[in-house]
Amino acid sequence: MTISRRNFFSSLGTSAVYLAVLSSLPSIAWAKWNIKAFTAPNLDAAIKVNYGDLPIVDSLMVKLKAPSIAENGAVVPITVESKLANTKSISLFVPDNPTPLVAKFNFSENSVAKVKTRIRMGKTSEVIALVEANGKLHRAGKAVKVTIGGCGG
Amino acid sequence: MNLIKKNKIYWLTNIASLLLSVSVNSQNNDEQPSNYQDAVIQDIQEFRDFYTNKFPNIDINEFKDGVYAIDEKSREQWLEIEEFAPYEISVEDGEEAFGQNFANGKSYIDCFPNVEDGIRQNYPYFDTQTNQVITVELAINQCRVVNGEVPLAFGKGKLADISGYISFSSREKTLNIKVPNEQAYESYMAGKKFFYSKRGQLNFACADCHLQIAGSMLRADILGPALGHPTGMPVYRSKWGELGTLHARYAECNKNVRAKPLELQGESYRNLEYFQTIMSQGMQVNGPSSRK
Amino acid sequence: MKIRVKAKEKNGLVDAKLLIKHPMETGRRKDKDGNLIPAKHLTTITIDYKGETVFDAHMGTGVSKDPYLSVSFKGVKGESFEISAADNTGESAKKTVEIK
Amino acid sequence: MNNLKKNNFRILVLILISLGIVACQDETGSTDKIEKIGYVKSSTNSIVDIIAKAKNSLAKAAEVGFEWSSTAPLIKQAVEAENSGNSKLALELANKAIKESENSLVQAKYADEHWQDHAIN
Repeated sequence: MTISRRNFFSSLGTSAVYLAVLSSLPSIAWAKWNIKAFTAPNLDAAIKVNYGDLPIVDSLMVKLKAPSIAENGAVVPITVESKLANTKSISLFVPDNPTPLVAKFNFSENSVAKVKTRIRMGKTSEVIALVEANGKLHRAGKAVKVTIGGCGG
Repeated sequence: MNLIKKNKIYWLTNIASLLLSVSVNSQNNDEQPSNYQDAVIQDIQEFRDFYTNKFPNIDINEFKDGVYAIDEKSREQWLEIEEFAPYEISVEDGEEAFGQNFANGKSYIDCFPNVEDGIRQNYPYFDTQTNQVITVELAINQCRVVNGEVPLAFGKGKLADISGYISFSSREKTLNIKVPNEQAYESYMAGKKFFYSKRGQLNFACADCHLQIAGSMLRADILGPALGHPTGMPVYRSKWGELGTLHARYAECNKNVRAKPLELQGESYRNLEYFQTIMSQGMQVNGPSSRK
Repeated sequence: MKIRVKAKEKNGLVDAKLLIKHPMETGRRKDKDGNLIPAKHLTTITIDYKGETVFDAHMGTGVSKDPYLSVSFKGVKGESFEISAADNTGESAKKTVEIK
Repeated sequence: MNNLKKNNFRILVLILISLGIVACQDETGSTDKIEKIGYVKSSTNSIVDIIAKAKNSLAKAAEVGFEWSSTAPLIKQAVEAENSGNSKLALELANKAIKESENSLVQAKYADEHWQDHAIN
């Protein structure tokens, strides 16, 4: 049993709900939004709340596209894709943000493990993508420089 | 070299459109084309030549994309945002407002009857009745007031949304701004003077940043070209997090050089818009746009 | 909260692009008088197709204002899917979109 | 880091001011033609008068559309300083505001006379 499922269970209120959801579990358990994960103040804590102690490996199967220099830290376009089979989720982290976990995308067998989004970066930092697949976390990172502007345009 | 040639040929059609207004005038008044119109045409040519010489590898019409015509790396991020830009929601809101009836049963459509032919490409225009420059934004509020509605704020918000819809529905139409008489030329010259006048504690003119050193870095920003700038208005700046009008941008620019911004839609900014838009004569309406 | 969607089917995959009008207030920003503006941000965006959830995004304050997402899932032209979004203050929105 | 940046910016501003404003004063060489509002050194004038002068000079700069955004805050600070009994600071700030308004009038005059020197068309 994976950690995220354990979190999922602990985040449910009553055993009645627990049972109701259990009975519909065959395909996927869609976790609830986890406030602890999204308010965790550092990367390690954010990963731990999300995934427990799953082993982390660097992987070329995780494709992370982010600009080397962000035009504006308020809107940094990101594309992340997992080429790994059985990808359950992809999480994006910005370690130097006040709360590093930016988003967690959960996939079913009917969706493609690829997402484009736009994120905030308070300052220069690495962007980290963790793909949850086959009992491991597969990691890719990219350094993004954030400059403070004001004139331009 | 080839590019420049192509631009020149394209340019001929633009001159033609300005000349058209001249010849119509001269027919009406039975006069020769006046010097001021030749002067304006020459100004436009010199303005364009400046950018062509400064950026020989950029097709001049690409300046409708602002700084993203110059810097490939920012362009990539910009295209990612333009793929589904936040201003699209504002355009939708603007379209809704545009179609809605005022309390008296009329709507903006009564003031802007030819939406399907595009609106923005003919603005700002010089109104020979009241002898002043009329911008899209001023016309929107005039429309409201005439129909008994309260005017909207000129910078950001509802009015910018409506302006955004007007630009969006005028996209790819070619800017066709006329200088119909001597008074219009005076407004044009007032705008031109503003463009080249240094102001603020930092002593910068519009031209210092957006003409002379356009494309260079100022702190962390690449300075955008003044040519083509009005084509992308209104603008959704990531920094603002919302759509804002050209005059909101002027005010911001003035603040950046520590000059107290002038009144939005006041005479000074409207004249500046008139001059700046005439400099972009013949380019395509491209607004709204997103910028950093 | 306003949801705008562009969805196109190609080779059995629906490419869905979503833009949701939302301030995404971090709770760390101050207003002009120096008071903290309370956090107001999306927490979940879910895509349901034929009664089943096919994609589910969770997010915090690190997602930009007016959040944008582009995702693909298996789907057929003419069918429709449902997008639901909810924020931390309990506000939510739904939109049904036909696949073109 | 932030402080460093601020300092850098301050230095930049100083350089720009010295290059820009001073240069433009030199070029015009006609600052004397502009009505001097008066740089008040003595304490014979009351602070209230000096602040009134600062406001008056600011109004003149605003009238020609060349008011600097930095000037009104100086006057506001001068008033606050005076109200809290710090006349020395109030005098300093009010004089600084007067100087700024003078400079913006110089700038306006320079623009009137020389804007075409900077035009490419």
